[in-house]
Amino acid sequence: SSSDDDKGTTGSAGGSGDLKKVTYVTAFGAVGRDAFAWVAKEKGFFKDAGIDVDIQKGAGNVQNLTLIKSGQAQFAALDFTGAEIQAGTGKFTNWRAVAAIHQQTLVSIMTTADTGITKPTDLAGKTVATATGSVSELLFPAYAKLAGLDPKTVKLTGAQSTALNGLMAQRKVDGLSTFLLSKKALETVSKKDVVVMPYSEFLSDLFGNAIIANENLISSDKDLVKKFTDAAMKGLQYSLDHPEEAAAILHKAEPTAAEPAAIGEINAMKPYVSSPNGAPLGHLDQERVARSIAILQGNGLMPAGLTPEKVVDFSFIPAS
Amino acid sequence: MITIDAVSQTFKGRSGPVEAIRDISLTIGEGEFVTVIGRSGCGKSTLLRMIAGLLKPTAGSVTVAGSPVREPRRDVAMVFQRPALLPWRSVEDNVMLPVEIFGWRKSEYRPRAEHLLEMTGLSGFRKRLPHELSGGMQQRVSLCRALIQSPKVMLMDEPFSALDALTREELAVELQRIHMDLGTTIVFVTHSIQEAVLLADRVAVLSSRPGHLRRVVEIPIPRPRTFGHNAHMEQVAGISAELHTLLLSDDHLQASPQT
Amino acid sequence: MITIDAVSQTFKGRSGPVEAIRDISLTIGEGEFVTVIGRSGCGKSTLLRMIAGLLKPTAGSVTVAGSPVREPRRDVAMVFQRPALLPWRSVEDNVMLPVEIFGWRKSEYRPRAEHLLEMTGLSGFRKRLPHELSGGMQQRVSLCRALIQSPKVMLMDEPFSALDALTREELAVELQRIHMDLGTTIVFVTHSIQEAVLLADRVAVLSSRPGHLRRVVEIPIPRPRTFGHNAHMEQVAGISAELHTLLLSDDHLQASPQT
Amino acid sequence: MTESRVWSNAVLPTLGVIIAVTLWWLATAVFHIDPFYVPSPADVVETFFRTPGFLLQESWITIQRVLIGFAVAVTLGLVIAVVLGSSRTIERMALPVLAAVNAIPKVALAPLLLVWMGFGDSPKIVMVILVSFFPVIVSTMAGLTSTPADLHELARSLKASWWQTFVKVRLTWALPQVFVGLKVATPLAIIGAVIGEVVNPDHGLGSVIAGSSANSDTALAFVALVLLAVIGVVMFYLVAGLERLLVPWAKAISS
Amino acid sequence: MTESRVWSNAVLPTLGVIIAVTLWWLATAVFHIDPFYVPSPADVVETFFRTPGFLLQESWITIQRVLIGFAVAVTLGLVIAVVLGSSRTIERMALPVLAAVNAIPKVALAPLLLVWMGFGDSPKIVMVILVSFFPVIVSTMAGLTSTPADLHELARSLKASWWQTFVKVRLTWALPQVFVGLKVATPLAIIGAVIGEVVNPDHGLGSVIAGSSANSDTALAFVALVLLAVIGVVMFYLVAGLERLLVPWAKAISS
Ligand SMILES: Nc1ncnc2c1ncn2[C@@H]1O[C@H](COP(=O)(O)OP(=O)(O)OP(=O)(O)O)[C@@H](O)[C@H]1O
Ligand SMILES: Nc1ncnc2c1ncn2[C@@H]1O[C@H](COP(=O)(O)OP(=O)(O)OP(=O)(O)O)[C@@H](O)[C@H]1O
Ligand SMILES: [Mg+2]
Ligand SMILES: [Mg+2]
Repeated sequence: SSSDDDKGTTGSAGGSGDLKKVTYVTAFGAVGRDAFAWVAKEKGFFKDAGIDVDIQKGAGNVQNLTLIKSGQAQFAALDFTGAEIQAGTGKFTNWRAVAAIHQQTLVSIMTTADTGITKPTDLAGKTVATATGSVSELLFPAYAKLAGLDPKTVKLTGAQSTALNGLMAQRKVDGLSTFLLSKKALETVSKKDVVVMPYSEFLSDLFGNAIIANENLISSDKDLVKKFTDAAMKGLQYSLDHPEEAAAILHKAEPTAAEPAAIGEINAMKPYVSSPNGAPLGHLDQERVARSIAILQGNGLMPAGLTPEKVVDFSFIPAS
Repeated sequence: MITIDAVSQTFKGRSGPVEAIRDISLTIGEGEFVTVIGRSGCGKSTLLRMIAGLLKPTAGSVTVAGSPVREPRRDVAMVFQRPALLPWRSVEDNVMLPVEIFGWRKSEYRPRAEHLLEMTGLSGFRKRLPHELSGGMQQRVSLCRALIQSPKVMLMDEPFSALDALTREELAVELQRIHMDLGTTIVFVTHSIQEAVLLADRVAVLSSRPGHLRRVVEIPIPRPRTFGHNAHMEQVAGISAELHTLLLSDDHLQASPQT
Repeated sequence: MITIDAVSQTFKGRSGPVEAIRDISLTIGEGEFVTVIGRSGCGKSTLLRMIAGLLKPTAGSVTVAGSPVREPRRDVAMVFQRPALLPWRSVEDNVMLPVEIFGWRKSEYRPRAEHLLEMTGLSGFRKRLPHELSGGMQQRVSLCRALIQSPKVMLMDEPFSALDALTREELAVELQRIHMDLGTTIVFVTHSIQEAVLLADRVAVLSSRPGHLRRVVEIPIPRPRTFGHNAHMEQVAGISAELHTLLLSDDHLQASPQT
Repeated sequence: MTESRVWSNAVLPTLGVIIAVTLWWLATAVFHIDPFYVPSPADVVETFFRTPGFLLQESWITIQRVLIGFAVAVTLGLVIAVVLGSSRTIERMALPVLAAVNAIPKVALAPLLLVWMGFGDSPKIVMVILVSFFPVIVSTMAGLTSTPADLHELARSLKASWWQTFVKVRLTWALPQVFVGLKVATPLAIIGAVIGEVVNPDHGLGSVIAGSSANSDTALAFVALVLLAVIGVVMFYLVAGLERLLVPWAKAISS
Repeated sequence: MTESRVWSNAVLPTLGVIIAVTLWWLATAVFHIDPFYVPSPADVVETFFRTPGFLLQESWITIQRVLIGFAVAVTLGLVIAVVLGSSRTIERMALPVLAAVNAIPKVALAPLLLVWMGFGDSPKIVMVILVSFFPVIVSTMAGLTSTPADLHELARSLKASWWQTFVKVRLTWALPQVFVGLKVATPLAIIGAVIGEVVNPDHGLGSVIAGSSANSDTALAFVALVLLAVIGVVMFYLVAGLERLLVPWAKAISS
């Protein structure tokens, strides 16, 4: 790829003393799905690109968008669907996605086998816990309708995301609407088989996590954004190729991150990372983005008017 | 009634011990009126607190009514050197405190409280809080609080110190009446030699710190005695002079807290 | 030195007003020693607090050294009826408090503090905290605290009330010496008629509440006077009797706080 | 007299609040603060009047939880303080444990409460209690051990029972300090309720905050915060008023 | 004498802690509580010894933030209390505003702090300050207004300046109550640091908690909580020790 050239130019130009400092915020804490950032750093991908990255652990979409908006961070990972809604409702507009991490949304319904729930329609009359205001909650009606379930028959209960697995394991609720990557954790907690019903079965045009950058940075230092994105994608690829090493790197940088869990997560997200049409890592298909916006608008989650260009800077997207 | 047997008291202060009382023995009969005099800091209050069971002697023992004193007794009332009034209780309620604590019937004792307040010239201040009173008035409230208990033994630590000469005389009359009517045993600390003589059956003279019993003087004036400025002039003058010399024969005010 | 001009004081209590002082006028010359006697609760402390500038008269005015009193002055020292010692300061530091507050040089006054403590028999207790002292010892500390100020005017509210007869006499001698040496103007509240007579140039007799000036009695005993039990026997006896009658001629202890 | 009381009890506090709001307003205007970060008072008022009924209803739910929890916390705090105050041995043994429990961030326990007690009021009320009982204990204990020696000796000389001494002397004497604890605990109780409601946003102002921050509706979040502040002020002054009523003598013997 | 002091100052507290830990252990064992919800003490100890160095390092970071923030909060609280205590007008105006500010859940302000101050120590320290200054104010004010009337009159009669009266009489007298505020504020300071660290989990025990809950590693979260509890106890007793050192007289004049 082209990163080899970049490495040559920046490397010779400045050396390590001249590294550009940027701050990157992970999607949520330090878990397997975000490990690639540490991998890119540890493996020197960022440094080779002439960038010194300060990795901060994120705490969800709103906070990450706020950090980008306020200029405290230049790059962030976040749930792209949620971010689209924020942009569509006019809350946060000064950002653009520069690469997709997950081609499919990771939101899903999860439940334990003992509930007897195996398909979406079984949820009628049941209680489902979800993080308040999360994408899961917002998308649920759209998902339910497509799955042939009347959303009004399901009782959605808000709860802090850290409490979700416990609630399910204790059967305080009949199901969860959350990221499918926590399947393993739920299995551990409940000691039961876990049934996963990904939203992507019915909402196949929605993306999962994406890397975004500050709009101003894109216009002022396009080169930096490009180099950063490329290095990050390199890290992502490396992580997918070497889950154990990625998990080890993550654990070394953030000792609270458990290695087995991280390995599990990296493996679990593999199928969601590669593009359906064989495009390179990070690809954001303009048509799919347009369709995803249409779905969100069609379900009343945001008013009409948002265009793909307002949420994605396609000039960075690795061509298919 | 009260037997003080070789009692000593040494306080363990921050900066070394203070020997307050050394080896005092004294027996006080039932219904007897004993006054205690001695120089300031000689251990009078300490002695009273030991009789009251508020302070354990470091040596020796005190017996009241035949049983050794280990804790305060309800038939022994104490008038403290400082009034120790509860600031949130009115004068009347402060006086009624012992009644409440002893679980006596309040309605029965309220007239008595009123009578005592009248006797001490405080009836107009029944509903006032302590901070609205003068020093002497506070002292009288604390006196009433002890008297309402009609105790068998009354320990009084300079109860008249903040009172003017006339009030002193009036209350001395009352106290003598109570003493004679009820047969109360009274131990009365005072700084007024004249008062000590006029009130007491016997006067106990303590030496300077460490306080020990210098002498016990009998007062042979027959009861009921008259009080007042010129009461029992000659006798009082004679004994007073004797007591005066007794106190004086002590060393000058002592300088060191240690022995 | 001190002019008290038609001063009255009425306290606004929770349950109605208390008229404490009614229309007192008195002029005290420079270097004069005036004692104040009167029954308990008649307003003596209140009068002193008004002279000290701690309490604004509800009517009338007080002038000290030519200027009307609106706030306390540093050349006027007050000995309170209660010792008011700072519980965290040692005896010595309590005595040195005025020196610190006036910004005087401490090293200069420390010998004086020591001298005063010795004079009052407290030198062995220099480093002790107030709660380790007896009532009379605390009172002596508060006395030393006033004396170290070498004030022009000294207002003393029953400063010897908790002291034994001998200590009283010793301190009375000292006080007279200070009064004569330094020409201090002294207003001295006491309950002892004898003390009032022996110390004073004039004795001011207050009536019962509301306190007003019943009489001012000159004491013609020449200075320096001797103190003690039998000092100036005849003169003191005579004047004492007169004062006694004066106090007595008042109504009996009053019952109502209102006028 | 009464005029100056109106002045100091009503006019001055109002003035203080007005000044504070004005400063807030000026800050947003002068520094051109993005209303997304800090909305101006006008935005907040406007947002409030979009759904006043709903907001007041949620406030009322939070208030109820706070009041119930606070009442339990105060009772519990007093009882524990009394028990600790009654025995030096118990105090020495229990105090470090209490201090330890109290230093644990309650937010971290919120998910546990949710799992144990499920949804509804109880986990929120428990959170209120957990957050607010400690100040009551500490201040009550301090108050109970501050009885002047002469009053204590008086009670002893009357051979008052432990309970009598406690009720008639120690507790009354401790009241001014107990009220310090109550004043500190009030705002904590409110915060406790909000924590509980953020963790399981069913109802109440905490759930309004949770919802509005998920929607990045800062103005709504600020409305909730302002309502909480108002509740805080009202409760603080209710406690202060109660103190005036119960401890009038404390002002008299001090300066 | 010394033996009984060792007993009451070391043995009893240790015993209390041991009993508490045993109860915890028994509870997890008897009720068969899933270690996912509440790990047993053994799990916690084991988890600690997996990465002791890391955990102690994070603890140290939290401790530093707490100490700095606490020091600022105490200074600020004292200064504000003194200012409020010096003028009735200011007090009347400022107190409702302070009570209002204090009732606002600080968690809700954490994102704002992040925006303004970015990452790093400052937003955490500010959070510590915000959370812990109020108890210091309330208790100091209560202490400052509790000077006995006769001591105040003494100061007046010596015509002591406001400052002299303040330093030599009022403040010293207030110290026992100031310490009540400090004791209440200590655990709050710790919680404040954790809140700041959870919101922006860069370092410290708060970030350990955030990380472990993202990993559903309850045992690790409990290790962090236990370490926080230990920090809380140590700080509480440091404050209590300081009190003993500075206010020995308070015990003497009370019972
Ligand atoms: N703060 C107050 N509020 C209401 N009444 C007061 C207050 N201070 C004093 N008084 C009243 O004023 C009167 C005079 O009090 P003051 O203390 O001057 O008496 P005193 O002559 O010094 O008495 P004593 O010899 O007992 O000390 C008393 O009746 C008292 O009740
Ligand atoms: N708690 C204490 N700690 C240390 N020393 C004390 C304590 N209480 C009293 N003392 C000392 O004991 C001695 C006697 O005190 P006490 O109060 O009995 O004297 P007193 O005879 O009542 O004096 P006064 O006439 O002045 O009241 C004093 O020297 C005093 O310093
Ligand atoms: Mg005594
Ligand atoms: Mg007086």
